[in-house]
Amino acid sequence: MGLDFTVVPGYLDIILLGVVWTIAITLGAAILSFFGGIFFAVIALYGPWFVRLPFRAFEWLFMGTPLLLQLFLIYFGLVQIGIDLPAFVAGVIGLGLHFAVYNSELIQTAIIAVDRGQMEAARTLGLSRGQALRKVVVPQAVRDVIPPIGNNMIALLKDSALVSVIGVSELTLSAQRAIGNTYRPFEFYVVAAAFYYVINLGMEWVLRRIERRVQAAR
Amino acid sequence: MDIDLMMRVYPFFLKAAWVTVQLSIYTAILGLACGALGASMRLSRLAVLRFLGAAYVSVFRGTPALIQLFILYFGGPQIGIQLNAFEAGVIGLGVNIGAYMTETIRGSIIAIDKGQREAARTLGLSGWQAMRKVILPQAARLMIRPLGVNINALIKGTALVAAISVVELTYTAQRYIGSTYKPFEMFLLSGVLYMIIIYGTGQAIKWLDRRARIV
Amino acid sequence: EELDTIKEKGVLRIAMSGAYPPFNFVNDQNEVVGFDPAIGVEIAKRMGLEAEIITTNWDGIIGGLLANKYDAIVGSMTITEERDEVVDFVGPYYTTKRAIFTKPGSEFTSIDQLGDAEVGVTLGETHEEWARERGWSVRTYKGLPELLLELENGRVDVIVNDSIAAILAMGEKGQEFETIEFETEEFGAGIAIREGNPALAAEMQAALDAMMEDGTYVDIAMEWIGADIR
Amino acid sequence: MTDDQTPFLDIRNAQKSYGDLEVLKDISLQVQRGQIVAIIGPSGSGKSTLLRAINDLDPLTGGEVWLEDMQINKKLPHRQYEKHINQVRQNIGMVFQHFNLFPHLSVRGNVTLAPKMLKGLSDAECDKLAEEQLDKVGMLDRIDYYPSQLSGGQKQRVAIARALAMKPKVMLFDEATSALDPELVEEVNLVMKKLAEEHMTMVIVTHEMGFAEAVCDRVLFMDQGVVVEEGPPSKMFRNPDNERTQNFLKKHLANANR
Amino acid sequence: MTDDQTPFLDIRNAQKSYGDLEVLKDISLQVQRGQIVAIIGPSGSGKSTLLRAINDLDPLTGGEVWLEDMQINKKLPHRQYEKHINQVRQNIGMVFQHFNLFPHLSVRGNVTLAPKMLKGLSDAECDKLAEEQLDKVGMLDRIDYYPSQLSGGQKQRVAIARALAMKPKVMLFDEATSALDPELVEEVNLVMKKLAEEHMTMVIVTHEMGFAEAVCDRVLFMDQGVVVEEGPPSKMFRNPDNERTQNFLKKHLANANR
Ligand SMILES: Nc1ncnc2c1ncn2[C@@H]1O[C@H](COP(=O)(O)OP(=O)(O)OP(=O)(O)O)[C@@H](O)[C@H]1O
Ligand SMILES: Nc1ncnc2c1ncn2[C@@H]1O[C@H](COP(=O)(O)OP(=O)(O)OP(=O)(O)O)[C@@H](O)[C@H]1O
Ligand SMILES: [Mg+2]
Ligand SMILES: [Mg+2]
Repeated sequence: MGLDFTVVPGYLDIILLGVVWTIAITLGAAILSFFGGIFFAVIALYGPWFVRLPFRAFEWLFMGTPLLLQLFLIYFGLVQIGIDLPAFVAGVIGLGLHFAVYNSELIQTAIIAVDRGQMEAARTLGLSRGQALRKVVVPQAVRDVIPPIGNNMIALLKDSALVSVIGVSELTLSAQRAIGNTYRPFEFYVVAAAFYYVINLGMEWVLRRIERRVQAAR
Repeated sequence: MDIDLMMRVYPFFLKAAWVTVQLSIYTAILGLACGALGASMRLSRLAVLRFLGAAYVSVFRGTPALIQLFILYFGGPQIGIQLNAFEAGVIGLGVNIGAYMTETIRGSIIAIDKGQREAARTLGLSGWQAMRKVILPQAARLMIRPLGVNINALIKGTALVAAISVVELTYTAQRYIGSTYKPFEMFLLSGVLYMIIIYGTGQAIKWLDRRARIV
Repeated sequence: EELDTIKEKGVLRIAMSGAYPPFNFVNDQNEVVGFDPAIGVEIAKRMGLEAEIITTNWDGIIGGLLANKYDAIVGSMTITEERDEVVDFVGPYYTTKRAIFTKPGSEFTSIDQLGDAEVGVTLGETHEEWARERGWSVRTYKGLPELLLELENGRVDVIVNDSIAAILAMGEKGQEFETIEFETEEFGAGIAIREGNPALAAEMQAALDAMMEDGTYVDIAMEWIGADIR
Repeated sequence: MTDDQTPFLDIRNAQKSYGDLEVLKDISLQVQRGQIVAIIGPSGSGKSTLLRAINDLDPLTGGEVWLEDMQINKKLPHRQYEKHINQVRQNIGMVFQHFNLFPHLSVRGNVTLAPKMLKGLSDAECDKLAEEQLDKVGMLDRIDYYPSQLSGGQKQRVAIARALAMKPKVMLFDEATSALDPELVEEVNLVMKKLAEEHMTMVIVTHEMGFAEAVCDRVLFMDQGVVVEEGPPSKMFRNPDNERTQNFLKKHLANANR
Repeated sequence: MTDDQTPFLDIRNAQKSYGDLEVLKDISLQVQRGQIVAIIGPSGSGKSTLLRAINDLDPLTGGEVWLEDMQINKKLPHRQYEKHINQVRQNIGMVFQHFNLFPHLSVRGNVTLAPKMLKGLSDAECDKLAEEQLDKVGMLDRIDYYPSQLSGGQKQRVAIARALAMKPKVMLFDEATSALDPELVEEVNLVMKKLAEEHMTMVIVTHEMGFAEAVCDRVLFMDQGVVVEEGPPSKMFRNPDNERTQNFLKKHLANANR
């Protein structure tokens, strides 16, 4: 049984649709994980204890369990308590929160590392603590962790494959569907891998450009 | 919440957790081996090896582990690689995490001050002797924590082999969900076990790191 | 011909999803039980072989057969032309109907209304393509448990599934449901093996026929299904 | 309208301890409107602590600080205090040794951040303000640069412009030139001299004795948390009464001649 | 047996470029057995590069380096070259500005690593060797310490002992004292003086003019990749011919007097 890539073109439309979904999920989750990460970091550092403690537990939960399980819970679990999320939204939220927790760790460290003089300077100008955080400290912290956050974004793209388990027709599920029709797993998985790789290269390129731009403001 | 059911099936979850642990251990060992090999290729004098090392990292970090696993498991036989699911899981995940570990190991090695290598070389040590006696012992300490992060990702990644039917923790949960229609009880069981495994590993790594730092 | 190698090893490796009660599922003892394994074991026994039950995800189950991870699928697989092109079928070893279920009191009472409905199906089953051909809005899930959850949750309005499994599963869960009546042919569930093994196929078929003859089949069916589903 | 006798800035019996360590021991200091006061003294004598107490950045453990007829270091419930102190600080410009420019903002952004957020100026007004202030410190041509692209002296001039943009009533300088290379000190001193000529009220912690003598109305010598001696620069630098002052100046004037 | 006329260490027309940048321009230097040569010159003049060319750590782009009757920088196939250079380097001890002690090894481990690996000495022999060498630099009592537990001066003395343990024929020092606090310089200089008294052949890059004058037989002044002037220390430091040398020394002697 040899390899036969001639079966692929017939399913290219399904695959390309999968690519679009994959990009959509990745983009949505990336945005959520970025801003969520900032939000969590600020909460973890400056929130009152009754917010900080539950947050710690929440963080623990996300760090300590596989994404696969989290996706199941968000999609099939939340609806039991009346929160009905479409699969796509559940996927974005699951992926997004998962990586938001990782980003939050990075940003927390970076916030602590921002020179104390920056907060002081902002405060002497009359800015309140919140204003100083928002305009002076957090932007610098975020800028300092752009490269590792970029790494997380790329990991996120690849983990978007897991969203197939809750039935979003992204690239992996599209490949599986094509395989279900043709029973040619190897060919379609290779094609899917190639698409992932290309998207990955694209993301790396964008991230390099962002890093270079951010470099100016150091 | 069906506590009764949970009490009945939890021994099987324990057994499955043991499979997850075994998977994790084998995968970690293979990953470390791949990482060491990859790092030495990336740091090699020969351009060909450097290129191969870079390509390995790029491809295996650039595509989803799930897909790599599928290709190996379902596609492998088409090119004559027959593996059972457990073997495929270990090899697939190990080679994948090895790409990440390559970068971790390489990073720690190049983080060692250039002067260390120079000093060893001036004493007349060969490149390999300097690496073995001077650079690696120092780099080994630097890499404990970042490798710990890789291993944490790896443990969670073992859930992927559920997709190729290794009956580990996640697949056990899935099978029971299919048979009992009680998803939350099953996820709770597997979630708690994952947290215990991950917490334990984290502590072990912290301990190693502290010990290595004493001098 | 693989019959010889199988006989040589003395073991018949049989695959199923392990998550399709009552046909195949995991019991409290973590054993895979149900109608399918019972049939599989019986066939193996009659061929003088040990049976080894392997559970694997449904969406990769044919891939695994082709990849020689096991020798046969006794997993309630509906015989279709497309599948027949890549595998050979022995059987059918039971027949069932396609059925469409709704929640009681649903606005959808006839098949003609389903153009406006969210239809849930299992990924890779024949029902998925059937529903898509009708131009319905289809959502795919990993398995029957998810389908039933979603029907209950209201994210899908109707589900399309094999009638027996669904009815039994709903009974098990205590779920209320209604069916939509429509014209449908019967489907045969077959045992899938790799192509080009006529001797293996013949010997399995013979074993199956024999157990249907001597009443063993009915005993198994009564035990797990509660009806003769030949 | 303040009477000429009531001081503009008034520090009354300031005390500050870190645990057992008494850093400020009952210090009082009055500054009239338009006056320029220099604080000198050895390292660790409490100069920075005193300066930072003025805008309550290092709150005192005892004593009061008044600006015109308002007490700065009032005890208030948290929310009210925050509102009060942010108000107060807008009136007090501060310049640090290490500039503390915001590296992620351009020069323009640094200067306009506070006015925009706190005074709600429009973008056009902000630009005008920034240009005005940067012109004053001779940095107008660098308005779109980032701090990392500036020399130390230029950074410090931008920091001064940033403080001035809030139109403060008092300016505090904490060793504004001591992190600078010798060639760069002069350009910052020039800016401070210009402010002096415009009668800005200033309190300056410095190690530059020559500059202090040239610019200030009054000099305070601090050591170990107390004001050892104070007086007009002519007297303080030429013939101080106190022996500690004499010793300190001897060392510092010797170094200056290197 | 080398004739007294043939130099012990011989650098012939050394040239080195990094891309377009010519760092060494046709430099020649002969060192007799037991001679001590100091190289001085401004930063970036190529002193380190020249020193590091001697044991081929920064290979030259042109010219030859000979030790006794063996060419050091031979062109050889990779494997052979590696064998050759590791052999050569055992004869050339080198001490760096930043010590480069191995932090994961004790003092003993640092000193014995190379002898153990390269000369195959037994543990007992190694211990004896380590004690001998550490005694010479006055560090015997610290034999089981780790580098992180030593002061800068102590680290440098261990680094010297480590180099000496290979019984080198030549010792190279690249600003061995310039990362040290002034109080610690002396203890390292003493060790180097002792080596001088034992007639070790040495090439020393240094900024310590006083030390160079006291210890060396010959001084080389380099600037911009060429040897501007060379001669005995008495002449070089008292009345150098060349104007550039004069300027350089003026600055350096002034600083030294500070
Ligand atoms: N946060 C703090 N905790 C404890 N002690 C402190 C703190 N800040 C300052 N001190 C101590 O208070 C004393 C006065 O410090 P201050 O910074 O006011 O001195 P200074 O006169 O400005 O010295 P310098 O010229 O070095 O800036 C010092 O002994 C210092 O160690
Ligand atoms: N790897 C390199 N790549 C490019 N240029 C280099 C490299 N190493 C050294 N240089 C350049 O070569 C010149 C000489 O450097 P070298 O280190 O020999 O100077 P030096 O006399 O030792 O100075 P210093 O007193 O500062 O140690 C310098 O201009 C330096 O910038
Ligand atoms: Mg101070
Ligand atoms: Mg140098």
